[in-house]
Amino acid sequence: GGDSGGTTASEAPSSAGASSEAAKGALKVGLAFDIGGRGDKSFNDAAYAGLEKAKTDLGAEIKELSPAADGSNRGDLLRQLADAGYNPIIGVGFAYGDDIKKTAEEYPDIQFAVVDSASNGPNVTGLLFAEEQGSYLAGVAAALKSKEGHVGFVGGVENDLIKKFQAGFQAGVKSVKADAKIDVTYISPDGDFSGFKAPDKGKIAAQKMYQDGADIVYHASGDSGLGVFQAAAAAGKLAIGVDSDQRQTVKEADLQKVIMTSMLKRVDVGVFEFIKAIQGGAKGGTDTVYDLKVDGVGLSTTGGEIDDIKDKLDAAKQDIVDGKITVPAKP
Amino acid sequence: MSADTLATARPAVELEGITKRFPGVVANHDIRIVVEPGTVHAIVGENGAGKSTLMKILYGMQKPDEGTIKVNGEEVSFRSPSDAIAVGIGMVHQHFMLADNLTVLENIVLGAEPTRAGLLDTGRARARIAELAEAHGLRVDPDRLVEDLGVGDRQRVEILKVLYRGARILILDEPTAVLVPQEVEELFQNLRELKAEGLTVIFISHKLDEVLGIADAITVIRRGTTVAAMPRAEVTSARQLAELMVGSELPTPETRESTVTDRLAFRVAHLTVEADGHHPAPKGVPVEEYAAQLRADGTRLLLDDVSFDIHQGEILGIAGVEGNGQSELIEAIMGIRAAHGAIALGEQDMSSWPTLRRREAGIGYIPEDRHRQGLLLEASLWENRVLGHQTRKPARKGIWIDRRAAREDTERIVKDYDVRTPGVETLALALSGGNQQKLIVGREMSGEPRFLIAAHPTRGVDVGAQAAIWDHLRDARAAGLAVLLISADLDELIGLSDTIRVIYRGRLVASLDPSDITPERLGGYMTGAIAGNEES
Amino acid sequence: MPAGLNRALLTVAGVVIAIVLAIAISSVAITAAGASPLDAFAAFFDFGDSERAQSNGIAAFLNRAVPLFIAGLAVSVGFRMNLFNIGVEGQYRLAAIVAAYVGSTFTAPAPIQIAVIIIVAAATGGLYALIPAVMKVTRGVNEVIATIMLNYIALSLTAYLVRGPFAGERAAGQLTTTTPKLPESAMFPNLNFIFDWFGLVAPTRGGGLQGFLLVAIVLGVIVWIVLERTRFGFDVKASGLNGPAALASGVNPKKMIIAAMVMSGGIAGLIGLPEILGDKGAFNSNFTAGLGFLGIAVALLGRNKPVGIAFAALLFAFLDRAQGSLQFAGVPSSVVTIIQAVIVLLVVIANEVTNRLALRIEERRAAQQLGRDNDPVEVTA
Amino acid sequence: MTRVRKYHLTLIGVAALLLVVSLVRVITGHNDITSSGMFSAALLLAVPIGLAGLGGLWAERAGVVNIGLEGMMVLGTWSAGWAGYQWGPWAALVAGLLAGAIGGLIHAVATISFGVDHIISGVAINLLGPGVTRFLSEVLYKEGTTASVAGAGITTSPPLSSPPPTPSLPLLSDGPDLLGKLESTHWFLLSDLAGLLRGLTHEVNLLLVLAVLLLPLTYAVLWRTSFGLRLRSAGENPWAAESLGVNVYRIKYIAVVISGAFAGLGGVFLVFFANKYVEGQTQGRGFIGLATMIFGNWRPGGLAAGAALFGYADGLQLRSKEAVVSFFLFGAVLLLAYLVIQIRRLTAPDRPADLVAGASRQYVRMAFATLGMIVLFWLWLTVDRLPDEFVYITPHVLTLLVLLVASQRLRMPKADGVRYRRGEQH
Ligand SMILES: Nc1ncnc2c1ncn2[C@@H]1O[C@H](COP(=O)(O)OP(=O)(O)OP(=O)(O)O)[C@@H](O)[C@H]1O
Ligand SMILES: Nc1ncnc2c1ncn2[C@@H]1O[C@H](COP(=O)(O)OP(=O)(O)OP(=O)(O)O)[C@@H](O)[C@H]1O
Ligand SMILES: [Mg+2]
Ligand SMILES: [Mg+2]
Repeated sequence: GGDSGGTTASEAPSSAGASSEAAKGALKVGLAFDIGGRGDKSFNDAAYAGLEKAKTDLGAEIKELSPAADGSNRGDLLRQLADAGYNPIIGVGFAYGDDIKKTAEEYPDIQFAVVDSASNGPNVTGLLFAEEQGSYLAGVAAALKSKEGHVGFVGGVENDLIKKFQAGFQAGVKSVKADAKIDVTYISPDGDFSGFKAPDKGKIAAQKMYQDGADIVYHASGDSGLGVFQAAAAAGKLAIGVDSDQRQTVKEADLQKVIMTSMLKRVDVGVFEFIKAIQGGAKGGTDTVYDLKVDGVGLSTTGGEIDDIKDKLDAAKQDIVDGKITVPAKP
Repeated sequence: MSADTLATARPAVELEGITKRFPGVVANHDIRIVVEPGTVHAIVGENGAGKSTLMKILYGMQKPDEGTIKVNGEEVSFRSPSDAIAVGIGMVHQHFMLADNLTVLENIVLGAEPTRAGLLDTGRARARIAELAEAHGLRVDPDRLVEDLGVGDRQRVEILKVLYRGARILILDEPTAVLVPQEVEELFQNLRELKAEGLTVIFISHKLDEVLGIADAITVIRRGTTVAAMPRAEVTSARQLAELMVGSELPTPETRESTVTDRLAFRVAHLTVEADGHHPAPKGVPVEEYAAQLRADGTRLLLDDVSFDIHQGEILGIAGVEGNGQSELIEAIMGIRAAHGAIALGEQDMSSWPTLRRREAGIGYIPEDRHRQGLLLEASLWENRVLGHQTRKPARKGIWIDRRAAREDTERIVKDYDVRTPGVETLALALSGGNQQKLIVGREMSGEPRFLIAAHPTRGVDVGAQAAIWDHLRDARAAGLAVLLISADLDELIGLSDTIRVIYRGRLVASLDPSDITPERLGGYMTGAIAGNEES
Repeated sequence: MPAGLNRALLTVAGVVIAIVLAIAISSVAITAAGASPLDAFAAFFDFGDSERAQSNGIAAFLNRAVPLFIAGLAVSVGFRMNLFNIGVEGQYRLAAIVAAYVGSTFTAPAPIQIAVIIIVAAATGGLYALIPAVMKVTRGVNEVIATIMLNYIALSLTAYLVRGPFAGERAAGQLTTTTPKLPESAMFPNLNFIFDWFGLVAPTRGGGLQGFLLVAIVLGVIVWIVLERTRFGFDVKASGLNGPAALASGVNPKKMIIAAMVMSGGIAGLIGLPEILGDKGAFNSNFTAGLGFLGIAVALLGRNKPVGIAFAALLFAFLDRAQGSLQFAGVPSSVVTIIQAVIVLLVVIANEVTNRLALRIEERRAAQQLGRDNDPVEVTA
Repeated sequence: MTRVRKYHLTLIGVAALLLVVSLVRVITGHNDITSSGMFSAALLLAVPIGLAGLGGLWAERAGVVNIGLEGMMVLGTWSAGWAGYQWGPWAALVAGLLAGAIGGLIHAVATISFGVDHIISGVAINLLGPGVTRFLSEVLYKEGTTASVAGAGITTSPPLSSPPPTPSLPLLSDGPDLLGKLESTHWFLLSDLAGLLRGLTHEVNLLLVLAVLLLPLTYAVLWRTSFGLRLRSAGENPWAAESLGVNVYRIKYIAVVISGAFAGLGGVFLVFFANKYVEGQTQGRGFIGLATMIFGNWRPGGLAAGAALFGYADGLQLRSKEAVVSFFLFGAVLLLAYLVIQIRRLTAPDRPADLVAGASRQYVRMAFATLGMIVLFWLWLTVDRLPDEFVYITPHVLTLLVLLVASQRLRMPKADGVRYRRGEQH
């Protein structure tokens, strides 16, 4: 769901030059997905949205590959794309970090990008997202909306990526209510990705939080988040979505209602902007951070549930952008 | 067959031109048998003659390639046993066909269950079983698990199974193989009663005097085909039957002069085995005392203070109804089962040794069930030669298996023991039972054992192979081997043994001299009918 | 041995028929998906246009086969004696992290460094497999359950180790948790020179053709020798074919369970090493999982024999490699898994049928031969 | 007679456990360990495992080892998702059952008709399930399809067109919610019982009721009907069954197909719970189910206990990661109880002979128990919260521990896993 109307993310300022740039033609963009692959209605699809936009707006020829279920062939997919003449090539997910580094060394003439991991080569661009900043806003929103001063966080897999979400969220909540109670639960340990695919466990974890008196639960748990929404609906309470505007992507009407807001992570923007920059002749070797400043992360407003606290959210955002607040990336 | 017998009643079973081929074997060839109703009809023939195959055909378990079957004059064609059951045929198989973990009742009603409202009607089943048991003197507790039953009881369950289905024609395939004479007599009494009620019995046995005792008519099968059929009255002696069966004279297992020496070869003292798991005895307490204590506590003992000596050149026979501790005795001696007490080979105490070391020290072992304990059916003959001798010459060279030496030695066994096989690479399962047994005997002898356990060494083996195995045992004994012989074949036991001990409920209850004991008396001791002459 | 030859020919015929059938079945699926089976099968053989791409493809294929082969070997040792080590998955994961960590704590000349890492990996895998073995021997715990549970435990344990005691330095912005980088001396030399022999371009992919292939081959030979030629191997075979007979022959089943399980686990310990020593240089949270389960399929497909397992591993790796090519050809890449599963199923069915056929033939031969040169029973009383 | 005693013993055991748990709750203050939410979560987590286990039970009682439950369950989830979004929960139920049954049928054909090793066939089905479902998703849920518009992705189906009904017991757990009130008093034992009852009755989904009923139903069918007798005989001694005219092939086929259907039903349950199919949502429950079946000694009651234990431990680690620590205290109390019993046995005047004999062993064991007790107690006192990685594995560790204590008594069907061919007796 890339172009949802009411998001606070920046409007991509690119469509203007599309037709002129399409003439270049030679742009062949390859993209390799994270486990789950194309069509996951989430992280991978967000990346794909950026890719597709590059096709329509920049006239790029695109190719996207999904890895094997065990992710063992990430590096080989990158190489196959490179060998087939794709340039630039994007790896979606921090798991590509290592493979991109190697492949970039093998193909120094090709530009690479990796989502969620830092640049580790002269021809690698790191597309980083300040999830903690977005999550901070989610925390602020949750704390402001919570009547009980009790909120929760459900993480899918206990790895450092998801911990960024947790850290930002906690900081956000504490910034509003220092004495707020924050329940935190993860579903599976690092290296075991089942925690992103367990709606039942997400539901049970969230249920407990609601039973204990939490009234808003934020999730960063992929498909397990469905369970969180269901628990919220059953308890008549609220939840916060993640990555895309889940109030739009989730189809069940009763679940849409409970999604107060979603923490947006504009992977589509990151991917598209990268392609555009490369087309413009940019070279890698640096990280591009998509933070609040460039609206690479933010909160969705669909449904208008957080319209009443918009001022406070904007203020918090401004503080972060101005550097008055540094949001921790580790809990 | 005269015209007037035909007029009185149609034959219960008429088999005409039955032919059945297995890959490489013609099990039955143009067999014809007529069984009159209300009679006991015996079928005799050596091992592999095709008796069981024929009966399985009659019971619908196998399809004949050619030939017709008539039951009560009607031609029938069976697709499965249920078709045979439907026309009133029941079969007791050569090997027990019982599910151990089910109760007697469940085993009996299986396949013909009475139901009420979709549920198993155990009340009705129990009543009917009680009724049958009463009528035929076949008493067993319907609620016991079959695994807790002895062989005699199991045999009764098998017969009850058949009667429960209302069979009018009973096939009994070697029902007496595992029974002692008293039980055999009981069984025959039952059969006579059944006959009196008009049932027809087809009876298969290798024991010709039994056959002569019960049969009204006899059919002899040799190499898959009928060679003779006659009423009992026309048979003059067992010998005559035997010669029809094999075309030559009967062998006897008798050993002539004693070769017993006074050098002790093997000693077992106070061997005791607990039923519910082995608990090591406390240090310093003598085994007898500990065993007494266990007894006092009411612990069930599978072996209860068993002691005996075997001298070089002596065969000690153990007689007993199956399930009285023989298996446990063997397993304890082999170190497969934990036991209290002392086991010594020569002067050497080996009670704490593992199985392997016992074998290496010179114990040979012919197991009671060759398929279960004796062979790797899906391995070649030479690999079977290695089994049990992995650590000894010629099978072993350092950490390696010496394949060449093993093959060569297997060829020697094949030659010396007359194992009929195309070669030593042949898989063991391709051999007939008798040849498998000869291979095992050859293997166990090749380790030059000082002491040999021979459990049912000729069970299920035909007369020819039987005689050969007996010869080998005798020769080894003459060379000074000590043998512990366990056999259900009382003739074999009496014929081969120098001394016989009777085992009953885990205790040695009698010590007998084989030269003045009859199978009947022996059976008396075995069943506890005659009190033992030993106290332990 | 004509009988042996017969059996071998029948087996090969069965496998070929099974594979043809599997291809037919997957063609139906591919057609149903709206793609062309011809394109799909072309994709399996499409290693790319440039020489470099082809070399990379071949290296990727062989590199994938190596861990699969080792996994198959590990599983087969247990399966040979009807011991179901479902725990290869956990064993290799734990072994990989311990070996990677230990290897990073010191620097020694390459052969020593690598040898130590291999030994540590094997020892860790073996020790972890010892747990279910001891549980089975002393308390009768079913090894299937125990190893399944221990897989989950290993997964969590490695997650704990990689972020806790064994955690290494990470570059800024790197989210993958990892153990410390191994020294250069721990990296296994590659086999790229082999490509020269055939006049091919050396693969450029990270690490090229992984040298661990040699270890795998040696391992396969050792396992074959141990299982087929030694006394221990005989005991394993006997225990597998007939437990009670093995027991009566003096084989100690408890020792065998422990030995086989530890051997299986020890081999399992090596599964992760190609990835670590030939490519990644550390254990990280993206370490390839699932090889233990694939190993079960590979072992079964290869009939628990090293040579068969090698073929099975190559076949699986060959199919796996095509994941990318298939997507280039517009075919759903999940068709690979379907083909693998169907092949496993059909090949074992074919095995079963041909096996039975071979036995029949052998029995008939035995019977015929005996029928010819022996006459009625002679009695020697 | 023995059955009655066993039944009573079980009851007494359960009561004693509840007592100890209640005690632990009061001491530790972790009220969640007996809350209704906890028990309800435990039940929800236990049911799919239990259904897979039941599937295993049916197959193995008929002599066919079914390690392919996981694959069949996967087929069940996908089909339930696919049918459910189009035609609602009932269609999902039927489709899931059927898909699982088809998985079972494949297993049956391979193992029964072709005599393939049961483990091999199961492993192949475990490969096949995820492969086929992924493939179907790639084909049917790809972008542009109506399913995709309805919310399907490559890894998920669209939501069910209507949710499965969830009744709850009036009066007790709903409306006035008497049990809920009692529970929130946190009284010793009473609240725990109330929590248990409420957890088991509050907002129960219909399939859950069905699933729980399948336990007694399975018992009734397998142990009380003639079909069940034949089925069990096929697992104990198929040749005996064959010789009595039982069509063993047919029985085995039926059993394995039902087995697959149960595994599929487990998948349906997961889909009902999540309201849609999510790739990978079975999470190895087929294997865990198999484990609970072995754990339960191939009996429905034992299986239920195994599934309940696993579900409870899983629920606990998901809901209250801190509360897991209180199990140290629980373990310490159990060990203490064991010690007390042993000391009383040893000091009894008429102690049995095996105790006299094995006394030294006994002392060693008791020493270990004492040590274990002290360590557990110390852990409980000093550890506030375990690292999460150790909490996730609570159910697996508990299962192993219980097996270590109780495994010797297990007895599997005698002909389980044996290749049966008509007319070829072993
Ligand atoms: N299923 C089978 N497949 C192949 N050959 C068989 C089969 N059953 C029996 N045979 C062979 O057919 C022949 C007749 O066997 P059968 O069992 O009928 O003999 P029998 O007379 O009952 O012998 P015994 O006295 O040992 O019971 C034997 O050579 C036997 O090996
Ligand atoms: N179930 C079976 N399946 C296949 N072949 C069998 C089967 N049973 C027996 N045979 C074959 O029948 C032949 C004889 O086997 P069996 O064990 O019945 O021997 P037997 O005739 O009793 O031999 P012996 O006379 O030595 O006791 C062998 O060639 C064996 O391969
Ligand atoms: Mg025979
Ligand atoms: Mg017979």
